[in-house]
Amino acid sequence: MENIIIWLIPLPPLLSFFAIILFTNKNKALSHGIAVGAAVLSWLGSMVIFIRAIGVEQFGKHVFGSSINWLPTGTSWLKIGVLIDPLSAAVIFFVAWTVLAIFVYSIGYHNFGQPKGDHDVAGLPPHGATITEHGHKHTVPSIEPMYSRFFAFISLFAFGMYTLVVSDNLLTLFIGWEIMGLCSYLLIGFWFGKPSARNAAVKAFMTTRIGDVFMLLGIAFVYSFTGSLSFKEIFKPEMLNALASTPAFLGLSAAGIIGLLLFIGSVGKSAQWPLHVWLPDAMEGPTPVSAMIHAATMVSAGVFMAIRVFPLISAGWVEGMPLNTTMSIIAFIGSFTALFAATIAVAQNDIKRVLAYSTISQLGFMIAALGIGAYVAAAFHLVTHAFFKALLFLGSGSVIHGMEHGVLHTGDHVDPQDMFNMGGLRKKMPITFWTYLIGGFALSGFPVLTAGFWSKDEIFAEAFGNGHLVVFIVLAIAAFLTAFYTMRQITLTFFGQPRSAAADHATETKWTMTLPLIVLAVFAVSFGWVGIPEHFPGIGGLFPNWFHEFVGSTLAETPGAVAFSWVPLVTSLSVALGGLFFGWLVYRKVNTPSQDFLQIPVLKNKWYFDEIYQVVFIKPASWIAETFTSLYMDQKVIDGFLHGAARFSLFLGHAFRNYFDKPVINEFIGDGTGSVVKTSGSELRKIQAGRIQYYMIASIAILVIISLLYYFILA
Amino acid sequence: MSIPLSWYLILAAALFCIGLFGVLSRKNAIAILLGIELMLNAVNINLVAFWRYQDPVKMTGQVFAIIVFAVAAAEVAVGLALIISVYRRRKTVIADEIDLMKW
Amino acid sequence: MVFVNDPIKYLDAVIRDLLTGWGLSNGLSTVIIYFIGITVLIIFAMVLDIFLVWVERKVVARFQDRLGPNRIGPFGIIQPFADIIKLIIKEDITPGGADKFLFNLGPVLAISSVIILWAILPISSKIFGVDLNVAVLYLVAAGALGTLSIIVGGWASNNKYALLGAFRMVANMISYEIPMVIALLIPTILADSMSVQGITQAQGGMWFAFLSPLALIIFLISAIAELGRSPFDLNEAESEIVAGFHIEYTGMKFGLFYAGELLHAFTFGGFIAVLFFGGYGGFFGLEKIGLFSWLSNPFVQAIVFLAKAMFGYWVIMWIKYSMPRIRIDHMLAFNWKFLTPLALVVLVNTAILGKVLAGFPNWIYVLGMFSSNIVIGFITIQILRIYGRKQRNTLLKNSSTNGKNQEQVA
Amino acid sequence: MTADRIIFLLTAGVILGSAIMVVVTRKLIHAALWLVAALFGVAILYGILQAGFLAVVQVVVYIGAIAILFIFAVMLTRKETLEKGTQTRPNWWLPGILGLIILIGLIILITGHIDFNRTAEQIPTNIDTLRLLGVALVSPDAFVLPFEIASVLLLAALVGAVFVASGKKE
Repeated sequence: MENIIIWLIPLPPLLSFFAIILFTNKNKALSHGIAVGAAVLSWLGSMVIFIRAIGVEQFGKHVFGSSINWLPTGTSWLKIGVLIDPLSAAVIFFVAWTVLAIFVYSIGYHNFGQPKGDHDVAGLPPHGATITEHGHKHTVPSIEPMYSRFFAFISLFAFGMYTLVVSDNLLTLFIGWEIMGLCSYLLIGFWFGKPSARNAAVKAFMTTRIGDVFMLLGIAFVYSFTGSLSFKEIFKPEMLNALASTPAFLGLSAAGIIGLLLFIGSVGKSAQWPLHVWLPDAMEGPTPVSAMIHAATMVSAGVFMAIRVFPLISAGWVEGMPLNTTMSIIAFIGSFTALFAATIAVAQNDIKRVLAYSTISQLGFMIAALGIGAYVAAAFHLVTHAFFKALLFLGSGSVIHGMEHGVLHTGDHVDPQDMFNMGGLRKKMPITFWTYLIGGFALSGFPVLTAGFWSKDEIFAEAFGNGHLVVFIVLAIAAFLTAFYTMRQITLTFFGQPRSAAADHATETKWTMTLPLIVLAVFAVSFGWVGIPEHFPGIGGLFPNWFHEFVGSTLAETPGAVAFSWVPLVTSLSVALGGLFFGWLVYRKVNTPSQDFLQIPVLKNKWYFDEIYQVVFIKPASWIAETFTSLYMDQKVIDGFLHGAARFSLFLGHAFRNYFDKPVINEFIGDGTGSVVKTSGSELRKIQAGRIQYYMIASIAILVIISLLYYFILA
Repeated sequence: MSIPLSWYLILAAALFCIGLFGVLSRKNAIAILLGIELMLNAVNINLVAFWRYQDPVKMTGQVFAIIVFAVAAAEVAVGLALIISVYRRRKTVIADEIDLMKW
Repeated sequence: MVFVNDPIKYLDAVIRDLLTGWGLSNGLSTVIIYFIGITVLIIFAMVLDIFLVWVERKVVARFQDRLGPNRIGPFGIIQPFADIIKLIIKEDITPGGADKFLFNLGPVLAISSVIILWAILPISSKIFGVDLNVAVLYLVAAGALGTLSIIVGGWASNNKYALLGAFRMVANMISYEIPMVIALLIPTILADSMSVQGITQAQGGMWFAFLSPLALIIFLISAIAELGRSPFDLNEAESEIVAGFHIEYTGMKFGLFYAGELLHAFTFGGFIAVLFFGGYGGFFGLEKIGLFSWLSNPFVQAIVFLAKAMFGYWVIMWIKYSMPRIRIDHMLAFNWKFLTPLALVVLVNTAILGKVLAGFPNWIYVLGMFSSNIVIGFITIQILRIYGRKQRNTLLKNSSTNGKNQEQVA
Repeated sequence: MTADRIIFLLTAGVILGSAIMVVVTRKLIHAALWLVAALFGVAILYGILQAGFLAVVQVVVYIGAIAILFIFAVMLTRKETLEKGTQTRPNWWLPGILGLIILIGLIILITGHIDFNRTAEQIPTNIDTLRLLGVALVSPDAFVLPFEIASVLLLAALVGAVFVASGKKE
């Protein structure tokens, strides 16, 4: 029963994609009806599975799953199948909720029910429509021209995400992964009329492709080594031992190399340093929704995959041992990214870019946690982060939407995304404000109440408890910065006085946008309570540490909880509260960018990474293509060679003509042969007459001749 | 059944060659299709003969022949439709004159 | 081995003894005996055909309130011979520009497409040509030959009416082949056999006409269409295309077409008897009782069969002489929009219900099948009634608006 | 020389004779009818091979449908077929030679194979090949998928043929 449901979970969005693309493209209401209906079906299936899963004793040992033969590979079959173990059950829970939230939210965001724009064209954001009411004209938001297409794309996206989560093997996981890559390209470039969106789409696609190539290499390596792609086969203890004890190259074991290659895939997908550059640009898509797909849900897929293959990464490593090479690299990249992205985030003025960098930073937390072997902590932070970051993105979308309303109303064209144009919105948009505040506090790790606190605290505890002090300190600084820029953002956006006329006229958005905010806010607060450590002072032990037990059972040996220590707790409390306080202290009076002391060029320009890449990779690549290959290789060497050959043949031709053809052929053999050749030539010409029967005769004649030759030579 | 298998095979081979000759030598596109039908039938004779002479309990030969029937019917339907369509536009059914794909 | 109980085997043995006595090999005598058998069968069919001419003329006269032929012989029974003599002595005209070979081939194919059906007609349990295990399909295959004969005749005549008639006939036959095949599948499913002997024997207890009356009706209609008799006589349609495909035929060639049609109708009557009325058997188990064991005698069976076939033939004549011709578009619409879907519904119903009721006692099975057919028929008639009413309304509306327009013009 | 050999030889003569007429006769409508004769002969061969179902299907499909289609196509392109002059292409001898070579080669190969000279055993009376064929066509263990795909192919051909032949609808 469960197995059938799991097979069916990804199906409705796919069907909805085809239905919308093929049939209902013209009808906007029907399109979003189908898409939301499909999302609800998948959500229902996921919830049924989740509830059944948590009802099973020792679920890690009795997972749901089934597989079928798919492709014959010589003697055996390539199997594909579905698998829900505790990890994917936890992930599918948040995927189902966030996907459903996006779908509902998109209806409002794309201005369903509003009039058609005056001069909206497909490929550009809607510009607003003028309507006449009570005798005077005013401008209101207009409906997105490619409304149905958007729902088709996010349906396909949902299909990819669900496929990835329920896969029991690397192949279908990779298929889902690539489908999401395609959707991300399509959605970032959704307003393809804007050059910036086009470039961002290409950039995102190319950058993630780098990771994907390595991931494909890793998958190929796994297949060639184990002969299987199913997790069940690969993660067998004897298989892992064999992988860990086989030396590959660079001093790494086979397991290490595979883990590293797969990890590079997730570096691309989850926008870790050094492949992080695409994510901020991805904010060019339809503002909140694609931002959320790219930031809250899809990038989680990278971390999910890394957590999935944790047995491979950690093969040969047991808790308490020094980290192996792969894990060290992962821990380094994770913690570096966490700090590095956080420093950029403090200097951004675009409300979405702050969140984008914040996402990179938080994903760094998870990767770092994974790198130090804190499997459960990484998964826990993945889930909580998905909820509160989705909330923040949808909230920011709501803010921008409100601002756009103000822009259209007042008619002065200020940037609706610049935080310095906002201010005082808490009174204009109360629901958005409160939910945003909850999300921001969760992101900062506001103690005890919010989900972010518990997950971050677990990472700190693991890092400290297992003696990874460098990681601990770096993450602590990053967490401080996180709290700081979160408060900066909230202060600039919601507190103080409106800094532009648009902000003064901003209005609260419709229920389709606020309802998802409220639902996600509930989870952003409450989901942390399922993972309170048992020894936490005061409230520890009130609830069992359910999440740790549940997800931990995915691994062969459930990881033990670290001993309680006051150091990480105090650190966590102080960085969160300190960051929040400083953020408020500094920015409550700031009104213009010039008053902001953090507008340092190096941070503002993201440590010049785009420029570095431009110089280090793109310029050389263009140079190689345009100058080296085209100019030197192609035009000089190859063409030169061809020209030389031509000259040589010309010379030969002359020689033959003057010394062979004229004297020998013409004089010795004479015109008789000439006419024979001519007739045979004119006969032969017919062979190439575009007439089918000539071709058939020729092919059959050749067939006959070859068979005769073959037969006689063989006989 | 005192007929040797080779008789059927030779008959089929002869039929096939006649069909091949028809396909290659006739001017008219419809006549070419007639030749193709002969060749398909030659194949079917082989299939059924092998079914009968190998193991009549295994129905593979007959099933294959039935699928050849289906394919032949589809081929004739589409082929004749194409010929009629070409005839309507170019007023010819001579295969050699339908040489739009020349060079 | 007594002649009365198994005449064919008996004769076979006698002739074989004779031939082998002359020194012929067993194989060769088999061939010769087969030829003799075929010849006898064809002669029987043709003689019957001559008789049918008389029957047809007599019956149509009764339908039309006339007397029919009554001068030559008692009840005019010699009349067909006079007809034949007339046909033979008429001038045999081949029109100019006709394709002579095909022109002559047409009538031959027409009569032979009927006669090959006699190969599988089970006249009795012992007297039959061959018990083919795909006899039901064979029936359809022979129909294909009939189509061919008409198209050949129509084409070769070099006459536009002939060609039009041939086209109409081909459209008619190819279309109605489909409900016919489906209707044929229903006895096949019920008897679990495609051989006519198997189907006949399966009706020992109950005729299939009771198990699936709708299939009988569908088969009857498509058989009439296949025959090209009224109301489906579009291929001849004297009032429109003069005489259709045989417009140019004279003398005995025309006679062959005519004889072929009559024999075809009778043969289909025979097949209706075989498929739905128990053929030579179907005495509801009566022949098992000692007193009626003579019913199993092959000659008695043959008489029963011929009587049933004659009844089928009479029904076909009855319809022919009491129905007007329908228009070609109506004919095709009737087939594709009504007969084929209905046939499919009945087929599916038979297949499913047959499996469902298989375990029940016989009377429940029969009653279930019969009532399911009645229900389907009733629903069909209701749908037709609604549809007809709607069409009548639109027609009425159109005619009233037309009338208004005319008034305005006036 | 047994009876079935005689019948076989007669049938084979009819098939080959008609087939040659198909490819050499001038009038296309005659060629189509000769094709009918050849296909009818093939149907008889199926009968000799005890594949009665195929024999009947051959008649239904080929003569009842395909041949009729051919005749219609010939009639619809009538002007062309009434054209006087040769119906074969100028270099008809080349395919003739090719066909002969292939035929001779195949005959050499066939007669050279010892396994091809055997005769068939009787089909045991308890085996109903028709029933077996029916089961094979609809059994998931056998050929249900090819069978269904063939039906899809036919449907596609039907739609395609109607579309192609119906021409432009103005």
